[in-house]
Amino acid sequence: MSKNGRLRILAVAATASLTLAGCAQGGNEEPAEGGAATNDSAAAAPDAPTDAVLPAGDGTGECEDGVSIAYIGTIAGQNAALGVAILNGVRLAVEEHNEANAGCQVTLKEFDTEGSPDRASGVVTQAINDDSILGVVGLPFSGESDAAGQSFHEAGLVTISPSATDPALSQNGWDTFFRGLGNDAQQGPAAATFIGEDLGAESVCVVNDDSSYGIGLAREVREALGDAVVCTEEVKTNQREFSAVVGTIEASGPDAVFYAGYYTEAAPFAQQLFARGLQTTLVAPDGVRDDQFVQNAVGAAEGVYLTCPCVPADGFGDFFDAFTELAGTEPSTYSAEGYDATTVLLRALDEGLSTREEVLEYVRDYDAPGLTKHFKWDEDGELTDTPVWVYQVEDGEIVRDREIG
Amino acid sequence: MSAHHFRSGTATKVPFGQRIRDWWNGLSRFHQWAIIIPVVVLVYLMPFLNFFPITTEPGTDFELALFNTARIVLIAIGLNVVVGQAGLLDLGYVGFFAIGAYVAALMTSRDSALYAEYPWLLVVVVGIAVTMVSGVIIGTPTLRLRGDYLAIVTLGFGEIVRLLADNIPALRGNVGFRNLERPPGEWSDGTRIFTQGDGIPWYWLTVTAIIAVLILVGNLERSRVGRAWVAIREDEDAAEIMGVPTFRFKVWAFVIGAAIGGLSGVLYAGQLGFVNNARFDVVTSVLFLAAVILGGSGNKVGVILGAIVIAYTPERFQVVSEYRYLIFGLALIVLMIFRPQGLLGARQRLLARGRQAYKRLVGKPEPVSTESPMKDSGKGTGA
Amino acid sequence: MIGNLPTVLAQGGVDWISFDIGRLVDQFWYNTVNGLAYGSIYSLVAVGYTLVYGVLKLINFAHSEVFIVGAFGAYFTFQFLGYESGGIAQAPLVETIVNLILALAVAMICSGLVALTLERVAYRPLRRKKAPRLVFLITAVGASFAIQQAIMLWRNPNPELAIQLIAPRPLFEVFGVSVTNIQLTVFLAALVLLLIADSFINRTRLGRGIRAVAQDPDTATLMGVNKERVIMLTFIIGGLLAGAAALFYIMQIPQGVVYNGGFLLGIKAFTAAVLGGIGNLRGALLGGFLLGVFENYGQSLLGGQWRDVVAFVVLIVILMFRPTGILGESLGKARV
Amino acid sequence: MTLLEISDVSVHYGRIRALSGLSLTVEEGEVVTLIGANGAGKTTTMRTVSGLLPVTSGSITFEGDDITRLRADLRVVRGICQSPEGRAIFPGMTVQENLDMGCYTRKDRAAIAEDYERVFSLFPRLEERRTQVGGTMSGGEQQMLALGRALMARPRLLLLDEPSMGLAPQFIQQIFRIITEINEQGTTVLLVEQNAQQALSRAHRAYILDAGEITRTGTGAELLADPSIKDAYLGVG
Repeated sequence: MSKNGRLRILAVAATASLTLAGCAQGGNEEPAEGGAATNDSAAAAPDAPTDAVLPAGDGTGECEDGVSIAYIGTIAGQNAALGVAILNGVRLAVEEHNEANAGCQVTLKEFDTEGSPDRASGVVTQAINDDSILGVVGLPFSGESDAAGQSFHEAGLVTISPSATDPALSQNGWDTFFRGLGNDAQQGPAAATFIGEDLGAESVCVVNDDSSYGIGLAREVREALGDAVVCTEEVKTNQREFSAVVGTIEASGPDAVFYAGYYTEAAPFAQQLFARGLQTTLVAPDGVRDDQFVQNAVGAAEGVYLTCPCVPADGFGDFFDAFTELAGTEPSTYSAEGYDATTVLLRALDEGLSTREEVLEYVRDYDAPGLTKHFKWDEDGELTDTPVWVYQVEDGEIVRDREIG
Repeated sequence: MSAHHFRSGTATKVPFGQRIRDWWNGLSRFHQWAIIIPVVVLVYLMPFLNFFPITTEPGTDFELALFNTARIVLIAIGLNVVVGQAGLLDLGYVGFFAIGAYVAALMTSRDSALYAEYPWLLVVVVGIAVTMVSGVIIGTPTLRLRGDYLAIVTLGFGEIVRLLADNIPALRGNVGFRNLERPPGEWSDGTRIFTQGDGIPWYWLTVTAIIAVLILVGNLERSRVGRAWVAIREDEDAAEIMGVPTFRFKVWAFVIGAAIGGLSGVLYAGQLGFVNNARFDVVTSVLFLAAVILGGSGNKVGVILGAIVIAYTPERFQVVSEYRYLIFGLALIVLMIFRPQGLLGARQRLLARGRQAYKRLVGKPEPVSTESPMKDSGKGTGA
Repeated sequence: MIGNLPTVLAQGGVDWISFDIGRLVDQFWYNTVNGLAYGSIYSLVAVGYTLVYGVLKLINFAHSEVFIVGAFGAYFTFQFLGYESGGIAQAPLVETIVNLILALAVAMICSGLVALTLERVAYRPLRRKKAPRLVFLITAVGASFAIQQAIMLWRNPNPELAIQLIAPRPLFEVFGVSVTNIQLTVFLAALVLLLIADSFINRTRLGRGIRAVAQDPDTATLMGVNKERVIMLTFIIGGLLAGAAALFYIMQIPQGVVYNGGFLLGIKAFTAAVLGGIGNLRGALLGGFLLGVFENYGQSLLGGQWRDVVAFVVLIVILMFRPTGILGESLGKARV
Repeated sequence: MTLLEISDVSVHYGRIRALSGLSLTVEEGEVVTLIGANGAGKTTTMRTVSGLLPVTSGSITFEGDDITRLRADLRVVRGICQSPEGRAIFPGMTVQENLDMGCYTRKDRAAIAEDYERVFSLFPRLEERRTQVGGTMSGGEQQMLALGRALMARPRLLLLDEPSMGLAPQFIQQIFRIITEINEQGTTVLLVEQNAQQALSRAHRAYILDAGEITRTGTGAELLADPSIKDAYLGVG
């Protein structure tokens, strides 16, 4: 029963997405056929822009010996999967760069914060004290970015975060903070528009976890949805039993549920939400966009929509293949964003820049397309171009659906 | 000459810790100072001993690692007052640490509605005062319980402190407070002394706090209060029968422990400049406890040692860090089986000064079956 | 400014806690049904705490790990039987039932073995040395950490990919609330196991031995009861039930097979044991069901974020005002 | 023949010596009593015989076999049963269950049924209250239950620790009468008593215990007549 209901919505959405697909990418798109996860009903994945700046550059980079960039973020901590997906993107970029540019061999230094704010401060200080490091990709999480941002600011060391989405991060006056993707203030309203207009939902329940990410994103979504919000609930990290929350949702009978949080809790939540035959559409953000979610929700993930300020990587043929070869897995959430952020720093080094100040200046004035989007930052360190995509779980795969913002 | 013979003759039987203590007590005051002063100087000079194998680099900044170690040492000394001195097993000590950190955050972060430009010293004083009051609030109802019941209730309170930080919007949950104020002071070139990045001033400040706390706690131990704690730890019923107001002294132990935990929390928050609810869970509490037990609860030198092992090892060995809880867990089991009193236990000390104190207070010799400082009266609950 | 304090608190007062009595009433039966289904897991785990406490006066802090090892045992049995992760199996009913019983057996054996090993390796040497009770507790905490971390290093910090043998579907309605097939199975199976355990303790010779040791270990010895054997037996019974609880748990929540999945559940099961009267088997049963429903009521009344706070407050209030729980402490003193 | 022989046994609590070189024997069919002041080591002796306390030196033999290192519960199987000080019935068990605990180690169902008859004929009160919970009975009833429970073990040697403690005088009389009766039915008894008067008058032989050592021994009648014993242990009243 419930599955039928959701499938019907899916069909409607699919038709809508066909029409949307045309305008999403402007003129430069071509339906990618025969690609890894192509889906006729969905918007085509963007190809790598023909003018995208890649790490290899033109192979004429010249820089001093011993210059390095750093990845700082979780490598072996509890949310390690996210960190490693980014790190592999960074590694790939550095590898491609060094292969192409004999005149500029950049070292990548990796620092493990375990994702926790208090570990981060010692590790970050260590990185700052290493004078060879001219730029940093990191930190992935909003909490640790909060804790460490001031240090980077004081040291004048540029950071490009490939995944921290808390909007407040750019409001601290840290002139070294740059964000390599859209923040929650972009994803939230985009998701709300998608729920309200594309899905046509008139009543929505917003559930969030207790992370700063979940709370902040839920707030954005609630504000954008306005009166359509009929219930709000909060769950805890590591909670696995949701019957009371589900009961509240069931009583409200919403057209759609937005879950702001991570996949660990989203999977049992989705399963328990649909176990009782509830007919509603579940929409979740980038923190849920992981294969772990699909597998762990045992069937309940089918038809779930996932919003993400990340751009589908399956259209970036070369990147996709090279990444898969290097990492042994396909690119995951924010792998391409990590790759792009690294590219920006590598370009700076190829120019022969040798001080942090120069690199910072270079990033501030950067204006060029990358794989995922165009990179140009405003004075707060926010991108001017922030695409948000929606994906959907179909036959156990996360497939792109359309661009929504 | 003969004394020397005697000592070497019995050396095989006397435990190592006791031999060290005998040797120490045998020294003249002058000799003791001649050892203490260089040791203290060495401790202050630690940041400059930044070379292999002591250093924690390149994994993490050595000076900050020193500060973090010192911070855990301070916590362990505070928890030792509760667990080691008074014999109250507290599994929620992290709650006091959290309260100290949150007071600092509420007073000095611009994210807080209570923000104002308070002098930093006032923050320390308020932080300690608030944790002491919370010690009374938590201690008064719970300290009538005994043994493992007390342990579980304190665990519950510790978790509730964390969950309140999570649930009360004014405490900002996981989002936390940013840009906390740091102690005042500038170098001659106009830059701030206390920054997030430079561990040395923080380390020195914490070491100074540790020395002050050690002196205070040492005096307390030798006072009537300390004797009462020993009596309560050894046999609460007997102590009560002999007219020791056990409840009041237990609350005192709790409050003093809380104050030290709060101080440590204020320092932690100041250095990090950021406070959220992530680091105040049961695991952290158990880690603190592990420091005390590992070193030998009741023995100050022991718990300092234990804290250093627990805080410094993971900083030193990045590779080992994922194994650390496994190693702690196994170490706790093995240690409890072979040395229930910890690396340097309090047992021997009890036989000297503690036993006299006990006698004076309770009027009967200490129970002979006492093998550990954490003897339980055998009853689950008190009145 | 401090002057802001009243404003901050008042603002908080509106914001962070509210009593939604309407919702509590609306969802009363819904919460009761779900609370009972989930509470049966608390009950089964609580028995392990209660029996060991009754006999040794030890809070076996590592019992939550006994539980989670059972969950892993059941999970790997599923895998061994050829079930694929990340979907709902479509096996015929009889085969499914046989496989569930197999998994139950494996889970119970795994948990029982871990409990027994804990007893032999960690606790027995301490008893030999007549260590004080708090040393036992610290050892238990150490064992809990060690097992958790060993599992984490062996697997990884992420939950195992879920396997579900039976798809949940509503069977019938009580008080307008649908009850799923899984909830009913779990509830009934747990009840049967608890009744078996209860009659074992109260009606058999070995059970009498356990109660005798709990009430007066020395006198029990003077009657010829082998105390060591009784202690082993209590750990085994507690372990077996925790293993069963683990299977029932992952039937309801297939995402729960993760190294630290037992921790919070263990604390809550212990709360349940205290609530019913620790040392009292029927108390554990009652306490588990009560805590299951209280938690849901509290969540409806106060909001989802207060769920765990409700459990901890129940624990503290009970320990402070009625430490003997509802049915009284000890296997014996309650008039069973 | 000699049923129980304790030779040169010392027992320590931690560093304190509770028994020093104690020796005594109990012949089959006897009632032997142990008299001494508080803290003299009477209960320690009983607990040592039962195996609750380990000996530091010396040996205990039972029916000629060395049982010094035998586990306490196995001594029950051998036929040593103690009714401990302060009655120590199981408060949460019914009368029936308490009696069942007495025959915990026995497998001979027919004989057990016989023994129930015997216990209930000795204590009709217990039969009336079979389903009552032990903890709710009066002191005298509990003492009867404790004795009955010990008999259910059908011991070769019955150790009784202060069976009259805290009882009303009419109960004391009754208890001692029953002890004599049990003995006459063939059970050997080792009795520890504060009530030296009663104990000595019922015992075949007696030992005087002082500070963990035997200071005197003799028949019950001999010691009862000894004026120095009278002064020290029989008191004024």
